[in-house]
Amino acid sequence: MLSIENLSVLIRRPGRQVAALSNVSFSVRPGEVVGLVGESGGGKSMVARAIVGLLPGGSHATGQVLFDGSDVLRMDDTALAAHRGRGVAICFQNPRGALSPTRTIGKQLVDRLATHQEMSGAQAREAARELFEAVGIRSPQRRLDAYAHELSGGMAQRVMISLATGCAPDLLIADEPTTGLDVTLTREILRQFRHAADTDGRGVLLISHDLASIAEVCDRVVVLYAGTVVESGPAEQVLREPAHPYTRALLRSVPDVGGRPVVATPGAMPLLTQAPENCPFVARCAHADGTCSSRRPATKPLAGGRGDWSLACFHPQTRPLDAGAPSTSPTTAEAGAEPAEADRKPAVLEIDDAHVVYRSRFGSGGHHALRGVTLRLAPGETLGVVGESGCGKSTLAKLIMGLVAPTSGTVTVAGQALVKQPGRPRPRGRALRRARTRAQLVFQDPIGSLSPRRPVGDSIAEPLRAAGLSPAERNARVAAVLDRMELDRSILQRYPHELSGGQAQRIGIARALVGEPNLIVFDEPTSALDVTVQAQILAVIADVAADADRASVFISHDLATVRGFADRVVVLYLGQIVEEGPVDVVFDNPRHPYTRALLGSAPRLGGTAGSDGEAVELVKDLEEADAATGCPLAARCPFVTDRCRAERQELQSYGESRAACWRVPELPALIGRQAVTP
Amino acid sequence: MAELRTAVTGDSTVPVVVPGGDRDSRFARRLIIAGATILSVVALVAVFAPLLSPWGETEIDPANTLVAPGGNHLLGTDGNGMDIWSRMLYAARLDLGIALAAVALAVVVGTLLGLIAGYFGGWLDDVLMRVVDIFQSFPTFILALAVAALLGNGTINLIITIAAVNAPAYARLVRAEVRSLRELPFVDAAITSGASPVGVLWRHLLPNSLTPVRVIAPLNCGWAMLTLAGLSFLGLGVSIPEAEWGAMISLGAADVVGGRWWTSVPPGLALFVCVLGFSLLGEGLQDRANAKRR
Amino acid sequence: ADSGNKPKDGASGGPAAKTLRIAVSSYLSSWDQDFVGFDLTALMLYKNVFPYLIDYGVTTASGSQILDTQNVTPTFAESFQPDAEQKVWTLKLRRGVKFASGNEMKAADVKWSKDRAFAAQANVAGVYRTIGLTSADQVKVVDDYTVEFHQAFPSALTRQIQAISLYVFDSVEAKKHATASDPWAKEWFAKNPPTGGYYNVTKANQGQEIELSANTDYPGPDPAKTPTIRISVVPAASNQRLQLQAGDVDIALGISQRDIQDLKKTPGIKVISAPSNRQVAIQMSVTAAPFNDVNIRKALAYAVPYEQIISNVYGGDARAAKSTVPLDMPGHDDNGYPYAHDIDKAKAAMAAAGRSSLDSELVFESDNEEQQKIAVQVQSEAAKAGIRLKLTPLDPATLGERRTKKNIPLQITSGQLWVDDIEYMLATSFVKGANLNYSNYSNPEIEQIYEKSHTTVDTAARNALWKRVQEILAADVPWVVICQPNFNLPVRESVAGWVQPMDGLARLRYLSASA
Amino acid sequence: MRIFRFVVRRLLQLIPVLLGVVVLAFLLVRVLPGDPVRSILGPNASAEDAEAARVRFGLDKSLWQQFLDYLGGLVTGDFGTSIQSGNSVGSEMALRIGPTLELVVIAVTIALVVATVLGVWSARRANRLGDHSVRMFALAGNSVPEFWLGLVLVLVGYSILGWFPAPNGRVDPDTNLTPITGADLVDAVLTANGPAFASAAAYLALPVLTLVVGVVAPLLRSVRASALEVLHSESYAAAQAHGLRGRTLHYGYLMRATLVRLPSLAALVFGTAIGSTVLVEYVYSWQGFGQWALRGLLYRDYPVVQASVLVIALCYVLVFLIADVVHAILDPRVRL
Ligand SMILES: Nc1ncnc2c1ncn2[C@@H]1O[C@H](COP(=O)(O)OP(=O)(O)OP(=O)(O)O)[C@@H](O)[C@H]1O
Ligand SMILES: Nc1ncnc2c1ncn2[C@@H]1O[C@H](COP(=O)(O)OP(=O)(O)OP(=O)(O)O)[C@@H](O)[C@H]1O
Ligand SMILES: [Mg+2]
Ligand SMILES: [Mg+2]
Repeated sequence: MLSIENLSVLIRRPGRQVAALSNVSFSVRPGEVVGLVGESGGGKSMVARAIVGLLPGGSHATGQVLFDGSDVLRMDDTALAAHRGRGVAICFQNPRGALSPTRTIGKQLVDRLATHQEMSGAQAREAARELFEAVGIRSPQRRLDAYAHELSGGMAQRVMISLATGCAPDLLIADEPTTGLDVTLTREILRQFRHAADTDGRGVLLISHDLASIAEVCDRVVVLYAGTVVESGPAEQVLREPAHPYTRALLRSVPDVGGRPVVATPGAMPLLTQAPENCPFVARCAHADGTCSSRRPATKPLAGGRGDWSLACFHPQTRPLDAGAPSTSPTTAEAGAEPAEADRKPAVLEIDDAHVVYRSRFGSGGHHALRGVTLRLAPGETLGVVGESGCGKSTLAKLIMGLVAPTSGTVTVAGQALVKQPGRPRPRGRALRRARTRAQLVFQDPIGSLSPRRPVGDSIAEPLRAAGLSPAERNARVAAVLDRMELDRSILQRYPHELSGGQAQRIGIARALVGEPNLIVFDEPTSALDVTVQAQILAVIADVAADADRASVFISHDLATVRGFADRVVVLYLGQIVEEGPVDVVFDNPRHPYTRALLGSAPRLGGTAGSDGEAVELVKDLEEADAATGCPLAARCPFVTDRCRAERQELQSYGESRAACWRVPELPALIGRQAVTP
Repeated sequence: MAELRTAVTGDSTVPVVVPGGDRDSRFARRLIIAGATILSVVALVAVFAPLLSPWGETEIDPANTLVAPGGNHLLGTDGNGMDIWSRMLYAARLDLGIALAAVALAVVVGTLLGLIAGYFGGWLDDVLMRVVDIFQSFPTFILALAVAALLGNGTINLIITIAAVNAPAYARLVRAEVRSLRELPFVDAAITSGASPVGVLWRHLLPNSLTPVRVIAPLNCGWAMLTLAGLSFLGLGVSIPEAEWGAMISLGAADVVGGRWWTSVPPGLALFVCVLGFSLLGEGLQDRANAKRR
Repeated sequence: ADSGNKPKDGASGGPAAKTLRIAVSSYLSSWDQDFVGFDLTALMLYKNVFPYLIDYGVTTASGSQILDTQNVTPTFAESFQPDAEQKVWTLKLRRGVKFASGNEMKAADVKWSKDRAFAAQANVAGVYRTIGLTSADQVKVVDDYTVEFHQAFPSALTRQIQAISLYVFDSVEAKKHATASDPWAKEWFAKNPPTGGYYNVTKANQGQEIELSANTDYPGPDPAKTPTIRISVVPAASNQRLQLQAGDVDIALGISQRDIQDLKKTPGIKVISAPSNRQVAIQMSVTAAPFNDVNIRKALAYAVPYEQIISNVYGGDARAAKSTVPLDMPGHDDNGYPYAHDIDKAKAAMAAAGRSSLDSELVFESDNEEQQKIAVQVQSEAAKAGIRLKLTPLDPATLGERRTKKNIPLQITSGQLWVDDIEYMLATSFVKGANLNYSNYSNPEIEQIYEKSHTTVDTAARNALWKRVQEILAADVPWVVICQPNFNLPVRESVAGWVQPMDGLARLRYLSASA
Repeated sequence: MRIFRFVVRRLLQLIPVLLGVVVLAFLLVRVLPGDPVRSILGPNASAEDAEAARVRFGLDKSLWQQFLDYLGGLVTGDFGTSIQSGNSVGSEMALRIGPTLELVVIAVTIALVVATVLGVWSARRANRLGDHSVRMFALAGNSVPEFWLGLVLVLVGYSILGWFPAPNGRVDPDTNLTPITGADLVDAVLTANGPAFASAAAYLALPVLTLVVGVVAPLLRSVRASALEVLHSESYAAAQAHGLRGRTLHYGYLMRATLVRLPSLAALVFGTAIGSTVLVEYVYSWQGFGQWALRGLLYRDYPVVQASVLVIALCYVLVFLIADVVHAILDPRVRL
């Protein structure tokens, strides 16, 4: 159906030129799901754009994009108009941005139906309702009149899928459909595409930077690096025994719930101004030799590979990716011994039954973001905090940092209260500013957390200024921390927008470290970063978190990243702690159904982890679950009883971990049954 | 995103070219260059007016009133016998000076108010914004006349008047900017790094909130000049007989009907060109800012 | 279509037009002459829509018709005569004069009108003081058509003063609209134009247009010639000119001086010119430094470029001053008036005052182009004599206030006296405390002469007094009289019958136009 | 319902603003130099006469008392009595505000339509000749002082070409238009007076043109920029990539999203246009609100100045309120 042959795209702008794609060839057949993976800037979106004939201005395209035999690049306006939508429909990378903000989503869908399926008004509305239902939107009738901004990320992605399928295309393209979504949603969305291929016989092109997450649903994968196809082949094999060093690097960068350690690949993807003369990966490749840097490897079928497995490499690797990786990392090995020791030292962080309610500006009510969280953290300890998007993780971080005040309960950092709390004194003025520097936060958005119009050197030194250090001392401390982050001094004079994401996050960590705080909170520090950069930053964080006399809190919606270096982990759900315990205990032997659900939906590479059968499927989205009187999970839990709905269970100890669920003892048996009758 | 242009050839090695790209920013650059050039010329004229003008700013040639261009008077004389060309050059000083000073004052005052209102919020914000509302809804020329009548009609008072009329817009702009910036992580980062409120305002919010101000200010300068001309027309402008384009135009406007175009057309053109310079600069800056946002 | 047989109204040709269009610069402030409204447009309209019982006659001077201020004749009145002592004046009304309401004008209307004027304590009440009328009791109704005015003392000015004050309201109609809180029906008269004059106001759109229709019931001499007059408000002088050129208006009352020079050459338009007694002067405060020094006043008088102003500001259409008293005023005498432009003398006068330079302020009306130009020329020349002047244009309200405070060192004034008489001039301008005496001037001898003039009725004796007055004023120089600009009015060629108003207020009844 | 609550809340917010305007205007006119009664008295008035006039207008009372009287009057809708004309300010203003509002509303409406049509047209041809010329013309128009443009238009349109009526009013008096609202076009429609309508429209043409030229540039700039932004937006690209075409694309995905940000700017422009009318009215002998207010100010007619400031402020804040409501209707993202 789709056959791309030797496609090259050169984007010419005065003063700069980007070779976005160089000699890309692959094809998609009806009923097939093809995954297109690679790092940011690899050219994935450019391929998608070429297929729908929407290349950016200044593009020079050679080669062919054959769709049902005709070349999209050379179609005239009418042919193109017929091709778009009906032939190929694309789901955009950022679904909320791709929905028109001023038109109801129902109307947007009806527009597509009317254009491509020649439906009349009422008919189209009915069809729209059905489509919404089909992609898993509940109460679709009501949602038809919603606007894009009223949708959550997952909902918007579903709407986007319905819009694309509403065009009844032969080929469906999804550009990073799951970025920004949390694990439970990711699975659900990806399944929609598999479904489209299986039931409607559409071809599907799934684009992602994350090999692991799309691996499950794809028939074949194409790996793109710096605008070139480095490897393509059957998904299962490519993932289990990738032959190209880049594919291997990509896979190793992804953390795994099973505990396989992340291996960071140094360096970054080159920005090509011309089609490469050599292997574009040469600079980062451990196997590179003279040939690699002088010639560009041709794409060849892999010797001994099954199906149409081919790659462009002079040194194909054959070993399986991670034979015999240790299941526990060294840091977690010590974890068991630590709590006893930690209890003796004064706690760095103490949170006692803290509630946070965001008041709405007008009127009464508000959003109850944290509901009675109690935590204690000793020096040297690393705490992981996991949970779905919106469960209150960032709120917890802000609470610790004194950026929000607890509505009730207390928060103490290094013995001091940072904000006004009922009945407690707090430092003021300079003392408060010093107290604040005892805890530091590393943000999710690395560039956004740096003041855009100040050189980064300024930002790093900020905590030192509050501490009243002299400029000379400041410079020395900043220099030291830069060395630790492996950054060059020259970076101090740069502005945030001149930094790459990875550099910016190193700066962010440097700023957190420079004042020697007692506590560092990492709020999803890698989720905005590229896969291989993520791995690099995680390595840095693991190093920092291992500092003996400092406590760390590591927040993530992704359990796998936490496993690498946390000692303890708490699972947050709707502002409450539902399970807590040493990281290996919680991950290997989860007690709470919610924890099981999270673990179950975490991506894992073909069969590495063996707990698939125990996965718990939650029945609804988070936003539809309202915490009433009983267990907050009651509305979504498949094992819910009347007691759960009426009454809330407190955290109970089960061995080394604690969980808040009435049905913990019965769970293993229940899960077995659920697997039989879904 | 531009559409593919058809290149009906079967040869797949011939590139298909999508037109477009960066012409937007190229034109923006041209606008900026054009505007800046005009303004530099005007500024040079203002500085070197005494060298370029054969007559004094208020020098009267009593024997030659309302004479046509030519001879002793390059652009003729006005009803008082003053040399139009010389006055036109001298006027650049007052016009540029007043416009720049007024806008600068408006920017300083407005930014300060906006920063405070936006950062501290609450009742302070409410009160400041209501004050801004009051000033903004107060009719310009009544304000102008009031200031003129209170302080006498001097250059300083015109600056104050025009600044008072413009400051509210900046206050709003900066306030809105600060309010959205305040939500960004870098502010939280500064606070948790122990920066004091003043430090956050001064070192982080101020420099970042000035971006839109920079774009608006040139447009505003042009507008200030037009306001000045309007005030002169109402007799509220600079004091006679100082040379100012608006005053010259309004004095000479009635002459056009009698065919004596030279008393008001040359200063009119000068004003037009200068305002156009500001507009071009502003438009270019805005284009560039918009292009960056896309 | 030639209609040469029809009677002509002295116009250049064609049948009489039914409608005459006049452009004025601003709308009148109010219709109520007693309580409010004091702008020239308003006063002009009052002259034409109020029944003024007596008014100036018409005479011919240097080829044009002008109002004869020496000759006050009854119009709506039958007669207005004094008794032998000249203290009691008897006013006899014409019978059959009707207001628009149909009410006949009676003595009671006059009485009510005068009561109202005294109650208003403005305008008429003010001028009546100069002829010894200070309270309503002094106005007595004798019978339905006879009213007596009992003055406290005889005055040579009575006719002149009454000519500007004897206007009458329709009291029967007015009383219908009077209330306890508004006994003089101010509210009603603020909205409703008076009736019974030569013209009645038939339409008055706030701010835009006023339509006047001739009062056909007027039984006296000189009834209105044109049936309808439309007065439109056109603030921009250049627009008035354009409309006059295009024939959209017949008379433009607000055209600027330089346009008049052009219009003299424009076909289809004629400019009615006449010498006038309007004086443009700089009044110097004689009580405040630096102009309290007579030598400095003289320096300024020598420094003013008279001829230059006459040519640059008036295009030559003005007469240089020969005395502080206007050129044509009875009793004018130009003996010994020394002031002409002479910078050396000005410097000498400065030296005599022991100064080589000084700074001061020259005030003028902000929206007055003529004064502004004069100010610029004066500033430029005065600087040569070491007198540095800051020009200060003031809006009417500020100017009014500063004048009452008498703190303006130099100010340009211009205007003509409503009464063409030196006694009136002294009364208004040169005696201590006089209203137009912005100079704060006072001289005991002038005060004496003024006192004496009240009872001096003989012309030769009066002229002797006036000669002395002019000598004193030339020596004291409280004013620098700049010039006496001629009166100029551009009209369409079809317009005829214009009578040059010596008080500046056009009498529309004489106007006619051919279609 | 939410809109209603929003409007009520905003109206409540207006109270302090308007009160502030009232106080400021009240104090401002009184601290200005200049005596309001002198100008109505004539030169022969004595100090006693002046005092009597002051008493008539209540100007002899203490400032507090005057302010309370004024506020009391305002509450009952009484703006006081004009010192200059002796007329009630309310009734004079009623006659003046109609024409000026008519002028401004028509001009701003036309400017909005022109800006929208041309702005979108321009954005679609971004950086081609047509686009550049439209922008340059708008900029040039925006760089000319309004009064000057007005005088030139009069000279050309009336005097040289003779296409437009003389600048001597707002409607031909021979059409015998009965004023009702003061806005001549509206009155002509209300009284079914065809000739008056034609005449009023002819009189409106040049002043409206002057105002439009003066204000269209910022609107055009804004429409073009937001149209460009929409055209470059992902949501528009998505609609295009899904093969939507023609009217659906234009009206459903371009126009509304483009116009979302226009209302607040339109309100601002409305404010500027009200300010500019003083000049335009003068040039076209359009005895409207601006001329009335200016004259009041020059003669220190306190009640007139106070009323005109208040009314302009009221117009201004109401227009902003309307803009906010329209914005809220156009943009679903706005939270009320
Ligand atoms: N409009 C454009 N103009 C110029 N260069 C562009 C444009 N769009 C993309 N590029 C360049 O083309 C290359 C490929 O970009 P593309 O968006 O296809 O990457 P991607 O793999 O989709 O990355 P991501 O994961 O960040 O979406 C990049 O180097 C990018 O900088
Ligand atoms: N300033 C705020 N005002 C009102 N509600 C808020 C505010 N900040 C967060 N919330 C709400 O509180 C809840 C918890 O938010 P929080 O940002 O802590 O979630 P999170 O777990 O960090 O989610 P994510 O993974 O998306 O970052 C969310 O429902 C959010 O909508
Ligand atoms: Mg992409
Ligand atoms: Mg978060």
